[in-house]
Amino acid sequence: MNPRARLWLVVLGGGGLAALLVAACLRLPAFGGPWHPYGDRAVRAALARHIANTIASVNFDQRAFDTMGEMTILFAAVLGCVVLLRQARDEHRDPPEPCEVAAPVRRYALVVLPIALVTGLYVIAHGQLSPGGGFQGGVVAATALHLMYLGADYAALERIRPVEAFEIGDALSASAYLVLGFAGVLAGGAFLANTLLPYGTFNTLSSGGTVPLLNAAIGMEVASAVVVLLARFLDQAVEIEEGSGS
Amino acid sequence: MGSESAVTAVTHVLPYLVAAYVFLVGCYGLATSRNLIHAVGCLAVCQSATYVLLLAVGYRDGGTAPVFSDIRPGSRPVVDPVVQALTLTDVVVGATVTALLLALTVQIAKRHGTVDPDELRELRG
Amino acid sequence: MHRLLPLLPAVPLLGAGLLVAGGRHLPRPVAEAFGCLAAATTAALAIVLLPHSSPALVEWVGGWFPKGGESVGIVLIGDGPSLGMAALVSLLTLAALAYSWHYFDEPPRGHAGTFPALILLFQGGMCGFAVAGDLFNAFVFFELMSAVAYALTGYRIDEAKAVQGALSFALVNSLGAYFMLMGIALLYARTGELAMAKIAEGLNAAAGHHGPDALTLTAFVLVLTGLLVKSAAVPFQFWLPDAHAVAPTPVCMLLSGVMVELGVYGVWRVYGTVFSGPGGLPAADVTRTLVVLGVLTGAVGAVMCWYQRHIKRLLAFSTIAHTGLFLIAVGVLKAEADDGAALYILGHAGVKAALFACAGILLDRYGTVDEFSLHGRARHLRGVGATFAVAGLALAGLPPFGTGLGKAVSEEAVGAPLTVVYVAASALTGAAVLRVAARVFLGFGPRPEEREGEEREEDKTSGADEEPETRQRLVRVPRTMGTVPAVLLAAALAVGVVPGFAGLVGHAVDEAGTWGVFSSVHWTATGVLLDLLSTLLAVGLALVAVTRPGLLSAPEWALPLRRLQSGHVGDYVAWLLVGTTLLGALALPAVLR
Amino acid sequence: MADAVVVVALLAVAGLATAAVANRDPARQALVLAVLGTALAVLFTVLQAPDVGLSQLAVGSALTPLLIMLSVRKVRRRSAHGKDSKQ
Repeated sequence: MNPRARLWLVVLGGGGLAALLVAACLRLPAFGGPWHPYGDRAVRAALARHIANTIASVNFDQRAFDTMGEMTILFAAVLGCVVLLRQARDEHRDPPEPCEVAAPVRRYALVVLPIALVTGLYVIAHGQLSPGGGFQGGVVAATALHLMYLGADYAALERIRPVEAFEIGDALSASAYLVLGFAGVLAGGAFLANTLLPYGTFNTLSSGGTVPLLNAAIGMEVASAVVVLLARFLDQAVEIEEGSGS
Repeated sequence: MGSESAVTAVTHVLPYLVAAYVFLVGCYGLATSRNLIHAVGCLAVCQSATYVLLLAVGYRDGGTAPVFSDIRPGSRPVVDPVVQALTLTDVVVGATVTALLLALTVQIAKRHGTVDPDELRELRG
Repeated sequence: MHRLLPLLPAVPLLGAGLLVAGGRHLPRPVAEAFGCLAAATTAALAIVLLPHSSPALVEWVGGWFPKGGESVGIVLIGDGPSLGMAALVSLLTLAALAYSWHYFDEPPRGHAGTFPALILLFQGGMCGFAVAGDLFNAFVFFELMSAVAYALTGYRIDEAKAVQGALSFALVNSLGAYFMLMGIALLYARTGELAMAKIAEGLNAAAGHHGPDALTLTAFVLVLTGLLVKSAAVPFQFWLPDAHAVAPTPVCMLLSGVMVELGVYGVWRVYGTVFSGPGGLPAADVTRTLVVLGVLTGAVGAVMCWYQRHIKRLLAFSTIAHTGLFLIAVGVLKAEADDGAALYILGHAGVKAALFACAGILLDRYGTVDEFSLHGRARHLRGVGATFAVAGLALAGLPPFGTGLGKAVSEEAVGAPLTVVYVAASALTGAAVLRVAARVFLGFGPRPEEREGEEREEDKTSGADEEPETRQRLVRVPRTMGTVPAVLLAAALAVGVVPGFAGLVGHAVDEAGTWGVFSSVHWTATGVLLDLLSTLLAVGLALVAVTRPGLLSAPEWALPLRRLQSGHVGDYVAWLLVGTTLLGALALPAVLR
Repeated sequence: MADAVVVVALLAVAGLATAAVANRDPARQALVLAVLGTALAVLFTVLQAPDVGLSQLAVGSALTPLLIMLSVRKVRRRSAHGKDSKQ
C-alpha cells in the first residue's frame, strides 16, 4: 500500500477510534470523584494485615497472583532477549578497545555508583512501608551497576557483572516467588496465601507476613533481569561483530 | 459562574481526553513510522496513555497517597491503590517487552540491512 | 479440588524457572525430559480437575474469599470450557515438545533448557488465561502468552523472514493488548471492579433501565479488539500468516492449534460473563458484529489459502478461515452453536497441528516448503503423505473426524445462509491441502510452472530455499517426528467417534454458558451429508487444480486482496484502527435505541 | 492549586507525546522519551501515586531511552560497517 492510502486508512480508523474514546470519556465519572469501592476495600484489607503501604499489599498479597504473572512476563521477556540477542552462527566477538573516560566523569560515576546501589536496595527493602518496592528498587540498583561502564570501562563492567550468574539469579528469584506460592498449598491453604507467617508490628520492616519475602524475590528478579537485559544490548552494541572473523 | 463551571467541566474530563489523545498520537506514529526503532518508541507512547488513564480513574480530590507510614489511617481520604498497583507492575514489565521488540529490530537490521519498513520486501501475498 | 486451580499456570512456570536456573549444564535429553514432565504434570492436573468441574470450581487466590459478597482478591474459574482449554493447551504442548525432541535446531550454546523453558512459559500463559475469572488477570496472562510467542516466533535469528514476521506479530499484538487495557480501565472507572462477574453486576446497576451507553460500547469494542487481534479476525489478521510462516514448526503447532483459538474463547468468556446482562450489549448487536466479522474472516482466509504455494503460509490462512467459522458459531449466541464451536476447536487443534508437523518434516528433509519445487519429490515419504492427505480430508470436514462433527453441529445451529460459509470455507481450505498432498506426495499432474513474464512481488513468498530447523537436513524421518502427527490425527478422530465424548463436551459448555439450555450433541443425517458434500467439493477442486492448473489459477480479481497482505507493519496497524472503527460501527445501534 | 499543577503536567505529557512521535530520528526520539518519562513521573506524583512515579522515573527516563540508544548504536554501526565492506 502506498503511504497516501495508508494515511487515509489511519485517518478513517483513527477518526472512528477518536470518536469512540471521546464519547466514552464524556460518560466517565468526573475526574477526582469519591467513589472507589475496590480501592477502599483494599485499604481496609491492607491495614488488617499490618501493611503500611497499601500498594505493596495489593501487589504482594491481595493481587499477588497478578504480580506472579507480571513477574513471569519479565522473566520471559528477558529469556526471549537472551535468545534473540545470542551470537548468531555468522558472528564473532571482538573485544572493544579500552577507551579513555574523562577524569571528572570517572570520579562522578564511581562516587554515585555505591550511593545509587544502596538507594536501590533501600527502596526494595522498604517496599511495604514507604513508596517503593521490588519493582522500582530493582531497576534503580541494576541501572546503578552500569555506571561502571561510564566510570571505568567495558572490561571492568564485565568483571563485576558475571551475566551468567545474573541469569541464574533471575531464574532462581522467579522460582522463589512461585515456591512461596506453592508453600501456601502445601500448608493446606490457598495458593499464595499470606497465612504462613505472623503479620508483625504495623510499620516495621518485618510486618505483613509473606509480603516482604515476595517483595524481596521481585527485587532480586527485577535487578537481575535489568542487568541481563542491559548486558545483552551492550554486548550487541559494543562487542558482537558480523562476519566470521578476520 | 459560567466560566467557572466551564473550567470545572474541563478539569473533569481533561485527564481522560489527554490519555485518549496520547493513545491516538502513538497509534498514528506507529502506522506512519519510517523506522522500526521509532515505531517501538511510538508503542511506548501508546502504553503510557494506558497509565495516564488508569491513574486518572483512581484519583480522588483532596486524596493523599495510600501509604500509612506517616499518616494515621482514616485521618485523610486516600486515592485508589488498586490502579496504582496495576500500573506500577505494568511500567516495569512494559519496559522489558519494549526490550524484546528492540532485540527483534536489531536482528532485522542485521538480516535485512535496513530498519525502514518500506524497504522490507519479504512476506507478501 | 478448587485449591489446585492456580497450579495450572504455576506448575509450568515453575518448571520453566527451574529449567533456566539449572538447565545451563544439563545434557539436552535431561532438559527436554524435564520439560515434557512439567507439561505432562499440568495436563494430568487439568484432566483430573475436569470431572469435578460441575458445578464450576471457584478459587480465590491467596484465600481472599469474599466477605459479604465482596473480595479484594483474584478469582479463578474452573468450569468445563476453561479446564478443557487448559487440558488442550497442555496436551498440545506435550505434543510440540515430543515433536521437537532432540531433533529441533541446535540450542544456543550452553542453554539446552531454553527452548523447552520458553514453551513451558507459553503453556503457563495460555493455561492462566483459560482459567482467569478476573479481567485484569486475564490481561496479564494474555500479555505473558504474547511476549513468549514473539520470542518463540523469532527464535531462528539467522532467518531474515523470521525476525521480520516476529516483529510484525509483536507490534500488532502489543498494540492490541493496550487496546484491551484501555477497555479494562474504562470498565474499572464505570464499575469500580475487576472480577468479570462483578463488572457485569456493576454495568447492570449503572445502566438501570436505559441500557448501555457510549462508555459501555467503547469498552466492549476496545476489549474485543484485543481479543480479535489474537484470534486473527479480519481486518486484524495480517500478522498471523507472517508469524506462522516463519515460526519454528513446534511453535506453529501451538500458535495455530490453541493460541488463536484462545482469542475466540476469550470473546466467548468476556461476552458471556461481562457484557451479556441488561447493562451490557444487546444480543442482536453482538451477533451482527461477530457474524459479519466471522463471515469476512472465513471468506478472506479461504480465498487467500487457495492461492498460496508456501505450505506453512497456506496452513496459516486456513487457520484464519477456521477462526472465522468459530467466530460465527460464538456470535450467533446459541447453546448449540457454542457446543459446535467447542468440538470444532478440539478437532481443528489436532488436525492443524498434525498438518504443521508434516510440513515441518518436509522442511527438514528438503529445505523447502514450496509446493511447486517439491512437486513429486516426497513420493517415498508414504506415512507422512498419508497423514497429510487424511488431515486434509479431515480439515474439509470428513466424518467421523472431530472437525466434521463440530462443523455439522455448528451448521445446524447457525441456520441455512451461514451454512454456505461453513461448507465453502472448509471445502476450499481442505482442497488447498489436498492439492498440495497430490502434487508433493504423489507427483500428480503437470509440474506447476512459474508465471510467465515478470515475476510479481506477491509470488516471491514461495517458501523455496528455507533453512531446515534440524541441525542438518534429515535423511530419514525420526520416529518422534513421524509419530506425533499420526497421534494428533487419531485424537482428532477420537473427538468425533468416542461415544459420549461429544455429549460430555456439549453438556460442559452449556453448563458454563449463559443461555441456561442444554442441547443434545450428536451426528445427524443432514450434518453427515453436508460434511460429505464439503469433502467431495474439496476432493473435486483439488483434482481439477492438479490436472488442469490453468482453470483455477489466481484470477486478476484476487490480486488486490493479496496485495493487502503487504508485509508492512504500518499497514497492519492502519487496518487495526479501521477494524476498531468497524467494530464500533457494527455495534453502534446498541446505544442508539 | 493542585488542580493547576495537574493540568500543566497533563498538557506537558500531551505535548511531549506529540514531540516523541513527530521526531522521526530514533536517537532524538529517545531523548524526548526520556523527558516524557520524567513528565509522566511528575504527573503520577501529583496524582498521589509516588510508587508509580518512582517506577516511571527509573524505567521511562533511564532504562527505555538507554535501550533505544543502544539499539540505535548497534543499527548505525552495522550500516556503517556494511558500507565499508561494499567499498
